[in-house]
Amino acid sequence: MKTEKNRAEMIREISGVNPLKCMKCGKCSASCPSYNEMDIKPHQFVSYVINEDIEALANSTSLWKCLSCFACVERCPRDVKPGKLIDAARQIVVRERGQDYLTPDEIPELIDPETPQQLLVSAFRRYRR
Amino acid sequence: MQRIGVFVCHCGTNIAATVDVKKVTEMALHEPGVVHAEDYQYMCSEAGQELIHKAIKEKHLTGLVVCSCSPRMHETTFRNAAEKAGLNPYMVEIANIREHCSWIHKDIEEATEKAVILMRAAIAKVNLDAPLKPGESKVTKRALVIGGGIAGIQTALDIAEAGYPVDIVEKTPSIGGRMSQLDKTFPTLDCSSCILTPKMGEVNAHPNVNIYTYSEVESVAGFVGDFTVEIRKKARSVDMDKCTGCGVCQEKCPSKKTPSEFNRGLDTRSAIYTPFAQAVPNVPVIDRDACIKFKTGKCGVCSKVCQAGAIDYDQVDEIITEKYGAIVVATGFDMIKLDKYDEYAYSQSKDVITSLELERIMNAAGPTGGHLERLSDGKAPKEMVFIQCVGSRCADERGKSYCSKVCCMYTAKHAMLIRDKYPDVNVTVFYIDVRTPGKNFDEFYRRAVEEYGVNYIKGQVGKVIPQPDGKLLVQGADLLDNKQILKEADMVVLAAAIEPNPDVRKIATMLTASIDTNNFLTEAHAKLRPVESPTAGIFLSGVCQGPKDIPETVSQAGAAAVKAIGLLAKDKLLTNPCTAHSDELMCNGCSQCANVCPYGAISYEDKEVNDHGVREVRRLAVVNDALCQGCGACTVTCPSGAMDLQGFSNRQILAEVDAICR
Amino acid sequence: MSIEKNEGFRPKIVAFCCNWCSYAGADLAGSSRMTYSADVKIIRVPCSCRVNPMFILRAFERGADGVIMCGCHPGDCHYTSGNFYARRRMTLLFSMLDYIGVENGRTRVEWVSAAEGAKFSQTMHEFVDKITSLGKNVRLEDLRCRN
Amino acid sequence: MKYSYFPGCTLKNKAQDLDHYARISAEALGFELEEISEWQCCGGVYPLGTDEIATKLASVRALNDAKEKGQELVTLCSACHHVIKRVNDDMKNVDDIRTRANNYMELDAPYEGETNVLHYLEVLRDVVGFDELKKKVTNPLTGKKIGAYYGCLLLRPGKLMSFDDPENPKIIEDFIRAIGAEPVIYPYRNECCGGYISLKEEDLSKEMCRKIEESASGFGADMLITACPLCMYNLNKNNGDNLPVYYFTELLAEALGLKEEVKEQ
Repeated sequence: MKTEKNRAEMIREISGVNPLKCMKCGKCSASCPSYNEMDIKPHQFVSYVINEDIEALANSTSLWKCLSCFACVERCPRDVKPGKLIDAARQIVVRERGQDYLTPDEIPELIDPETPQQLLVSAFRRYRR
Repeated sequence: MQRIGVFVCHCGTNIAATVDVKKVTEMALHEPGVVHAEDYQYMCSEAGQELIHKAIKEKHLTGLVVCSCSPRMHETTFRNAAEKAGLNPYMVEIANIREHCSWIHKDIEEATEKAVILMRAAIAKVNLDAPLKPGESKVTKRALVIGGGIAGIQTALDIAEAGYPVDIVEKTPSIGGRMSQLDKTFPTLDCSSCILTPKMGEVNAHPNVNIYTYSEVESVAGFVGDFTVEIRKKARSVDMDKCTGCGVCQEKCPSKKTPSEFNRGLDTRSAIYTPFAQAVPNVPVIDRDACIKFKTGKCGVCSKVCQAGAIDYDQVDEIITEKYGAIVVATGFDMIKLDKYDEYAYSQSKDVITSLELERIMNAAGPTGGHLERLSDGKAPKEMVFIQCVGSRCADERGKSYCSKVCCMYTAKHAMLIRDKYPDVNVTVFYIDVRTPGKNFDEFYRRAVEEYGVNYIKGQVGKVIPQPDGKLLVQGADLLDNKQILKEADMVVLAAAIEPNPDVRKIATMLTASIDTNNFLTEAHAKLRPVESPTAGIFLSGVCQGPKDIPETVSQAGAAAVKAIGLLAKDKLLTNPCTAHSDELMCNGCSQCANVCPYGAISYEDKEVNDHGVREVRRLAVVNDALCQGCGACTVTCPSGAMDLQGFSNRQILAEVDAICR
Repeated sequence: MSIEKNEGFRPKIVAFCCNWCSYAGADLAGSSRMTYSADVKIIRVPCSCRVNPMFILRAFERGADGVIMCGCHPGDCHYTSGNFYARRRMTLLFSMLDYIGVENGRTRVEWVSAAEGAKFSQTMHEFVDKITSLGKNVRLEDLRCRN
Repeated sequence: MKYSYFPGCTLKNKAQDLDHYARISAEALGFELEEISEWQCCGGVYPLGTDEIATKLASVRALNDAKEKGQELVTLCSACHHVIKRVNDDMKNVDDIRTRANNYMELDAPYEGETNVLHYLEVLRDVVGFDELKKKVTNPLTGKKIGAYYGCLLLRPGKLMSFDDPENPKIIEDFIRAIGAEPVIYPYRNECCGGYISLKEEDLSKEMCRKIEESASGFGADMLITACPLCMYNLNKNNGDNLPVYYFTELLAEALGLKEEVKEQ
């Protein structure tokens, strides 16, 4: 089992983000379209990584609510871009446990005749190893 | 052979904590020419200098090496100490073992080793030092102030009061600058015009002050005490002597569609215009790009209505050449352009404005007559939202890395004024931090919250969303309540970052004054010489040096004036003796050196030389010490090696290279 | 990777800094405590245009592993145009260094203003890394001095 | 002018007609889309992780194919464009990714980001020109009030995509003008529709679509157009018939008088 320190370092490495650059302005959370669905808010991701509390991030629903819309990435004035941290945390979870948020068995119930291939492809890319 | 003394400073623990100063001192004694070495806690102190004095006298030293802080810090101190003891001040070299060694290295062994090497290089250089004598140059007793805002006005007034003539060069048609655009000032809520216009009048009337408005500095030559400046006085198309300032021409001018610079483009002005009613001088200019007469040849209404006959369509730009002893830069600031921040919908809604635009809206002489209203439909707002730090404190290329410093306070001011005048208007401020370091500043901000009920929310705004009904939806974060907020607003005010006047880069280049990555002029020392440029004779006043509010600007303007007065009060200046010098026997008169000299300091003379018994007349390079600034460009370009720089000679630098690579 | 190979190797690096911008930038790096390798030793010159190519050759002759020259940003020279001369001279010199056996990477020109302490430190970091990866330099010899 | 063309999964299957519209319009406008042989799916999502290599290889293959043909690479779907353009940037500027991807690919010559990636709209704007397009329109959509829906992938990150101003774009509005209709500018045009999560978080994405629809209708739009098949699906699914969403190539073909032709085929 990796220590929290290892995992925090991994998040920093995978994301390429230096969370210490954050000035806590909250523009990420102000921009996030899924804000209300998230238990840990985009701006909080930064301090969770700084404080190496990765287990909480790993269990957070926010990982699956993030839309990858890059609004926070575009608008962050400090080059922190929390979207990248969220993506890295999601990677860690998916890689570590193979804990898949989506399984093939679920698919038939979720789709309709019009569902574009793109949606399935991207869902698999995002949600499982 | 020199007799060299080496003095190693501990600088308290600044050096001694990382560099083994005892070892450095001991190593010094093994170096050629060194006859004395000692260390002391603070070499720059009175007691430290006394040690140097004593050693020079007792050991008959001919050269000194001081291992201490940067020469930019204390070289002069130690040179003066040497001079007092009867040693030529140019026989002193500094080994920088603080900024370049102890402060940046952690390992004592490594740092000590490096300190020894730096000391060796300095010793090698002193061994080849020769006494130098500075020359003298004259001081033109006139100062130039570039920029006619509050900084320039104050500096000019202070210099003029001390009895020296001053010229102000102002680019726009009137002095007054940004302060003239403000409505009220924090933290006392003084009316800006009420305190500025008397100063504008005073400086205009002062017998020692000469104001060139609608003018720009064209070129600068020379150096401290003796600058030659060309000023372009742009064609005003109005005779300043004849014009009475009655204003009829502006009323009758048929071209009224140009956005008013003074009102930040919120309304329009005529082609012939004064920027504002209290303009100094109260003489309009014709904007030739907007004037129908200049564009089509037909019109001439202003000329017809001018009873004084002051309109002159044939005026041309005039170049004035003047000499100055000192130059003060007071070029001020502007707000950044917001085109990269359209998440705030600045270009998509007329009701999203900048703070400076709000100043104009709040001002009785502004586009709405001082009435707070939405620019889209003229309706009175009920909900106002202020957004802080728009483009300030940014790590990306969209904005500025620094804090603009004035926004927190002026936003508190705006919020308070609005709540005071329109109690039914709710005011919300989205902030990241509220910064109020200044006399009565925090009290002022607290009043906005406690007495005026301004709603401060900690968190930035993500997006301003214009609504079909004309309202604005502000989507922001409340970090303390951990909520995302959607707030409906009638107007949104953006505290856009301030940036140095874009012209300052051009001016700094002309003045050879250094400028930082944000285009602020660099001061000679951040703490101890904050109003001087590293370039001698150039002084800094106001926001051109860094963000400042009005009281700070006025204090700095006064300080810059005092520094300029101190210079103008001297009859002679000592020149830098580290000038180039040509060896007559080696020079072949090829003119390469004169081609690269930026000061025109090198000329050629036919001179008789005695070359190993052969007497002949040769064409030789001669350096004018008064003009040479000692850059050394000529020394490298000289193909025969005749040209060398005193104080930084070829042999000296090679000796340093050798000492470092040893 | 090659840096690891040369572990333990301490290069000799000479830095020429102009008095007005880059030396002041180095001072700022110092007062801001922005560390860089002790292998860098700075020589102060009034202007980058004072740096004679001869100085750089001499450094390589005496065993330097890398030489870097820093000046004011183009257009910001205290002497108006000195750094332009320096830039041209160094371009010419560097183009010939390869021919005499000194790799291109052992020399560098960088513009550092008085306000760029961080850039100075960063530049020195990079340069030291580069030289360390290149390893020890061959020492130039002046053939005239040979028997 | 001949371009390498990367159609992507959706336009090749569920939304084939949109791909046909694009090709036939291209022909009418004087450029040709040559489909990359054996292209592989881009993955639909750009892998942000700096250590993700395998997931970027499909894009590298397409990019290298275009490079070998000496052509620029044109994409139609926003997601493909986003992924391929960003992978290309990695290959150009990120040493580590470039080295590792090339080690894996074992190409004849390493791929170093040489290919220029263009979106179909960029070809219309920068190569054909909207003025030129306007001249070729035979069936202008006069009187239609159309809102451009950009979504997130085309615009962000702004610096990297360098497609248009990410907060105040105008390329689709210009396109709408060129085909004779009237653009409706509304603030939610660059807000996310939640397409990526619509499989598992249907309610959330529904709410986001509602906001977009409300904003666009509020400002007077009769319909929306988009460049992303996923956005189109998601918005249509959630909007119902109130505000139909079309793919931009369909309206392009219609304006050029080619739509019926395609239908007949």
